[in-house]
Amino acid sequence: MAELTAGDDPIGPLPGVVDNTADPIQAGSVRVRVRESMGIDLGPWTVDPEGHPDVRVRQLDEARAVIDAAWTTDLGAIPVVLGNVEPASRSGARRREVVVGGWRILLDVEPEASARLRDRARRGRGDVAHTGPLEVRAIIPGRVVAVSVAEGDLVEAGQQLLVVEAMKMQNELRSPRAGTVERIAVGVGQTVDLAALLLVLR
Amino acid sequence: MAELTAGDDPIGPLPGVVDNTADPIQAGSVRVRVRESMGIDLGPWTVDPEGHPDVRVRQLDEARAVIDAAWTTDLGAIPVVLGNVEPASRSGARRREVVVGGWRILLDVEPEASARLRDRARRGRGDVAHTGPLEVRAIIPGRVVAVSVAEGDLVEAGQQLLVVEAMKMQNELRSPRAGTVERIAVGVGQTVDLAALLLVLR
Amino acid sequence: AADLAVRIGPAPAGESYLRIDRVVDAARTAGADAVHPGYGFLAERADFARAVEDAGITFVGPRWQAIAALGDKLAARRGAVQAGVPVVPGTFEPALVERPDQVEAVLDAARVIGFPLMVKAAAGGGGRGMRRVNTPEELPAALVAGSREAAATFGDGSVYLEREVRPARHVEVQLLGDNEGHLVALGERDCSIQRRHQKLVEESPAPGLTRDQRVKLHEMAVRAAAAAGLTNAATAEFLLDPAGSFWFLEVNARLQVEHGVTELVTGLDLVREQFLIAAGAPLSEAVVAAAALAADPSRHAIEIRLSAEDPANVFAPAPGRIGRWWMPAGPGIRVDTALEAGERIPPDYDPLIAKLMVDAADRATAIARLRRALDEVEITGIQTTLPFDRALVRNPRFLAGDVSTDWVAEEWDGQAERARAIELAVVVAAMAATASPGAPNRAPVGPGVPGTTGSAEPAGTPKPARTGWARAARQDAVDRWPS
Amino acid sequence: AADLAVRIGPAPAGESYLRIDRVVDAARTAGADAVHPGYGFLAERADFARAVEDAGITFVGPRWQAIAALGDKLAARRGAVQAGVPVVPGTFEPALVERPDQVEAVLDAARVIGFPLMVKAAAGGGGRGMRRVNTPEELPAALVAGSREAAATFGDGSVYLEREVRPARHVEVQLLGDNEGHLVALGERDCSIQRRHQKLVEESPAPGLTRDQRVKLHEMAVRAAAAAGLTNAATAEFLLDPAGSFWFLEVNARLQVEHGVTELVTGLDLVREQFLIAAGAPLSEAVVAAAALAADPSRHAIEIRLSAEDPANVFAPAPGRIGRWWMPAGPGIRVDTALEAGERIPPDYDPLIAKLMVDAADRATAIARLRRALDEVEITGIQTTLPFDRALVRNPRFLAGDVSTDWVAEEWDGQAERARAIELAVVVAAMAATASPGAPNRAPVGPGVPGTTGSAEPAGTPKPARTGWARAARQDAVDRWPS
Repeated sequence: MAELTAGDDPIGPLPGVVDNTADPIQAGSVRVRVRESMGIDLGPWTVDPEGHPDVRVRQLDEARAVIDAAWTTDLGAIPVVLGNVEPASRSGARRREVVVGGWRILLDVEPEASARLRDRARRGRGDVAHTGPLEVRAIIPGRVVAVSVAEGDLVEAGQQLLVVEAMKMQNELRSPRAGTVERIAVGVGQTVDLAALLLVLR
Repeated sequence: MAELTAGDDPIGPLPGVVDNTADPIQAGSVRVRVRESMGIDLGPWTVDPEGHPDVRVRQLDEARAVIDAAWTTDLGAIPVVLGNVEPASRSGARRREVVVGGWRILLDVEPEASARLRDRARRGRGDVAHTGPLEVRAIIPGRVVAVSVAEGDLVEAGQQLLVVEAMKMQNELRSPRAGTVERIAVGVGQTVDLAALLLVLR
Repeated sequence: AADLAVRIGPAPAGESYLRIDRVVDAARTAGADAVHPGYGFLAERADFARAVEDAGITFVGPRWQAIAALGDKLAARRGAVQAGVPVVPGTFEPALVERPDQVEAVLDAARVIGFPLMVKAAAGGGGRGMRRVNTPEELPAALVAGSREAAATFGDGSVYLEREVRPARHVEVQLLGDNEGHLVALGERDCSIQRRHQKLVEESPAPGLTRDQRVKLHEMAVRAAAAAGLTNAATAEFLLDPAGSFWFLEVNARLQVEHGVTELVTGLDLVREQFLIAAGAPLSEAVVAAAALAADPSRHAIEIRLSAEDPANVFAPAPGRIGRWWMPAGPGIRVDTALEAGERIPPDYDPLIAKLMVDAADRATAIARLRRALDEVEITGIQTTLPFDRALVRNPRFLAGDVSTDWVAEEWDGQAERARAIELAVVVAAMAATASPGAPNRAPVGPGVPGTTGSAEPAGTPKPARTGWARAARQDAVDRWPS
Repeated sequence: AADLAVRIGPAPAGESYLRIDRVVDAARTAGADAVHPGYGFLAERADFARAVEDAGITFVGPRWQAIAALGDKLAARRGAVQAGVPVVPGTFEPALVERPDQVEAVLDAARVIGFPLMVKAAAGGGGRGMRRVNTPEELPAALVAGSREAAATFGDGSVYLEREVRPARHVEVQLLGDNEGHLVALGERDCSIQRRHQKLVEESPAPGLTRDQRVKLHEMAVRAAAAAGLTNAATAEFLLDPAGSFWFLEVNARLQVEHGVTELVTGLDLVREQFLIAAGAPLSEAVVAAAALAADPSRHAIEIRLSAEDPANVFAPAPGRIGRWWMPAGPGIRVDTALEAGERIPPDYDPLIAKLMVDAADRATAIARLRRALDEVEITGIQTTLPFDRALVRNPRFLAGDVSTDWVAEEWDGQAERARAIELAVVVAAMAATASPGAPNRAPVGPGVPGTTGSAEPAGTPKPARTGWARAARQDAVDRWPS
């Protein structure tokens, strides 16, 4: 199987996943983006579902499958649970939960053809998403035990922003990118729900 | 708790259940009919949900409850599972599945007030249900291994009509009432689904 | 087996699971080294075991010669007698049903046995070909009817006579033997609670036996099976009469549905031991050690066969689609099942849907645990045997270990039990119809503590803990209370 | 307990589960005869046990005096030394943190112990107040920081010094004692697989010990606990160094989370035995018999603590709402949980969501069974430790019994493991997005048998049976094939 480099792939090349700049696209190709916590995405990758002879998936029923993948056999055949599907926000994609060998992965999935149409439309408008404000939200519900920055502070990527305690443990939240702290939305001692706004970076 | 006789109750008086001819009705009273196999009903009874201090129900969540009923304590506190709810056919009632101590009971439930309105309307038209044809349907899926009557036969209530085999066992189907066999819809050796028409009595 | 599924035919067993040729073909095509026949369908068919071996595949079970010898119930009876094991009094050769000139001879034999007696099929069990005969006058017709049913079921119309031992308990002994001539007993199971000659509940050890009775029973079982050259796993069945005597019935040359209770008492994995034996190994140390303790069991296990049947209607099969499905778990609970919510129970096979087993240090504790576990079972969509099981574990005779094969007929009134449930269901359905969401009907608060759910039981009534319900009750109290 | 729920306060434990007054009030109001404290919150608090007894209610656990004596880790260390049990080298009195004039004395003691060493809290465990010190220069700051954390957590800032035994295995001994002075060991558990000084996996017996080591270890545990007058249930914890020597750590005067593995090996119900002892009974015959066999275990049990944590992110808690929830069952499987589909895991408490236990005749079989069981677990909606557990039971070092408290740091690269899963998830999600209903993506049929699902594993690769998946695969093949 050819290994091609993917677009902005922080986890290394994906075997069998086609670079999303390749043209022309395969009929049936799908654009997949992995949604991580803190609003960070991995991908997108353009994937041809028919193009992965090494990833052998036996679907058992509508919610279960097994992967018999040669390059992962040191963990045995890997059970897959297909979880929830719901519309993803602000695009035509659908958000899907896939649990692979116990790992819970959230992915936005849409046909590559429609994704490209949207890309062109957006290029027309000019994409400002990467320079706009970034909302940092709680990735677990808990109690804020420390706020390590002040409004107006310049922060670097990876710098600690605040600490949330949940389930007897303290969780540091670090900045996903460099920027300026525009607003801090919580205070020490405050209880926050999942996805509650904590602060805004610009 | 007063014991009042119910309408056409084949299982004896129901403690605390009010005769459906009683007038005036309690606000909130409910008409309940138990749907048995072969199209046979038990009831209806008019029940005042507030009028049963002896039937102490602790609801645990939307699907589970426990009955602590003094007159049934030889079986302990009785677990209840509230199953499916769907519209019942040909009336304003809803069909509910209740599993009481493992017994699966199907009941049609509707407000007594609306049931009486329908009664009056029907009395105006004249109720012919009890003299019309009765369709006898399969109460289990299986294979017909014997047909014990012929079209035109006079049958008595309780007389064997046919035998259906399922799960290594033969099940006799008996006539729910006296009548004439108008039509036989199946033959020996035929596989029948649940609720398939077997024969028609008049 | 879990990694490959091979189609052997359509749903009716006669066209698939009972087709020796198709099953052997499937095993051969899949490249199987061995076939475990399970405990149904072809598991006890000598011709199947032979076909598997002829295909060069190991059969995980007794040798086909032993299966054949024990499958002929008359040969097994003769073998047991020769081995000095008391058999149920009766005949040892097929009754000459088609010979009018032999009627008097059969009647003479019957008078010696005594009435009532049983006509039984030589070729099989499960109640097929069996007839109860109360008087000499009924005998000729019963012989003909039993023989015809036996011929239709087993392809062999041979029938014989046996005394009716009644009341009786059904007690059976688990056997395991290797290919070097070692054969041991791994304790006994009481399977007296039956309907239609099929078991509903099994427990090990059999309640109330003395150590001497156990030693004698196990020893008889080994003798009866050894006489037929038995290897691998089998079960010797006996009747226990009120005087405390055991009477040999037959040997089932296969694993039984209820083998799990013996596993819980002995700590063995019987299927694993079957494979080891089939691979040529001698009895494992663990088996030998368990056999040495067989007459001194230190645990008690009970199995409930949960079936899709209507216990108010002669336990008639009740197939359908499962709605909710929740099984108990936790210490001392074992559930063997392949089902989950939403699955269909087809009408083509046995209605068994789950085996619920408990084990504990003693019988009283095991029953308490079973009582709690049964109250945690939640199944909608189909009728099951659960109401019967709930009543059983509260029945004074069962609690006292006073069981017999007549227990169901004498103690169970399914229609009356169901009628009581209907009365409650009517009230519950009415309550549920009027309760608005978020305002569940709740009993008055018990001891006057805010946020406390009440129990209607008088204080001091001990009740087993129910984890699922307890959790729900806790959530009810905690979540709904304004903080 | 299951029949009555009493509100003791809002969700934060400090306002409810840790409020002695409220818990005792609840017990009194409910008319409780006895209180079992479980294994968290107040279970090991002497003042709680005393308050319960003062209310005239039986405390199901050790006497409060013994809890207090063992809760003071320094007193426990002194007691162990007096009883002739080797303790981890270190100090026996609180370090005089607030006294600048004593710094040199502490440093002298530290140099005798040797670096690196640990600063530990005298009043408690769980890693709170603990600091690792690599050089003499780091010591003063570590003492102050450790003391402050200990004061904040336990209300007592006393700290002491202990040698760092490393690499080490964490091995603990289950103890049970009655009120007549009998105290026995019921075998040991290896709990070396830890993160944040908290256990992830426990097994019994500890792999690789000789019989002599077991006898000696059990005997040391009994001596150390007897010195404090222990009754009821407790666990003595030791470190095992690479030379095979055991070093006493502490005694936890309560039931442990992982008590179930000892139950599976011994056949005992430890909670039941706790109640019997609390009611004044002597050690039961079953306990005495199990203790006699403690050095010769004939079964092996393993427990996985399934937690709502992200094993790619330092096992950070991951609360949320459960979507799908399916737990394995069957022979040799025990699952202790209170959860089901749709339930919310609150952030207020420990992230443990289920204890998955297996037992079998030996360790290899137990691990094979665990591997199969883990592949049957289906949970959506939250991240769990399942990926870690799946990797563990396939890790060569774990399979060889080569475990240590550094195992997670040395063997687990969660981010790399997760990255591999992401690669697969991307492909699977793409396939699922294009697959039309009724036409699932399926691997090419294996051996060319119509209706047969294929396996991509080379023939001859043994794989454990997976019942749930097997059933689904069977249904896939049978139901979808035109008959």
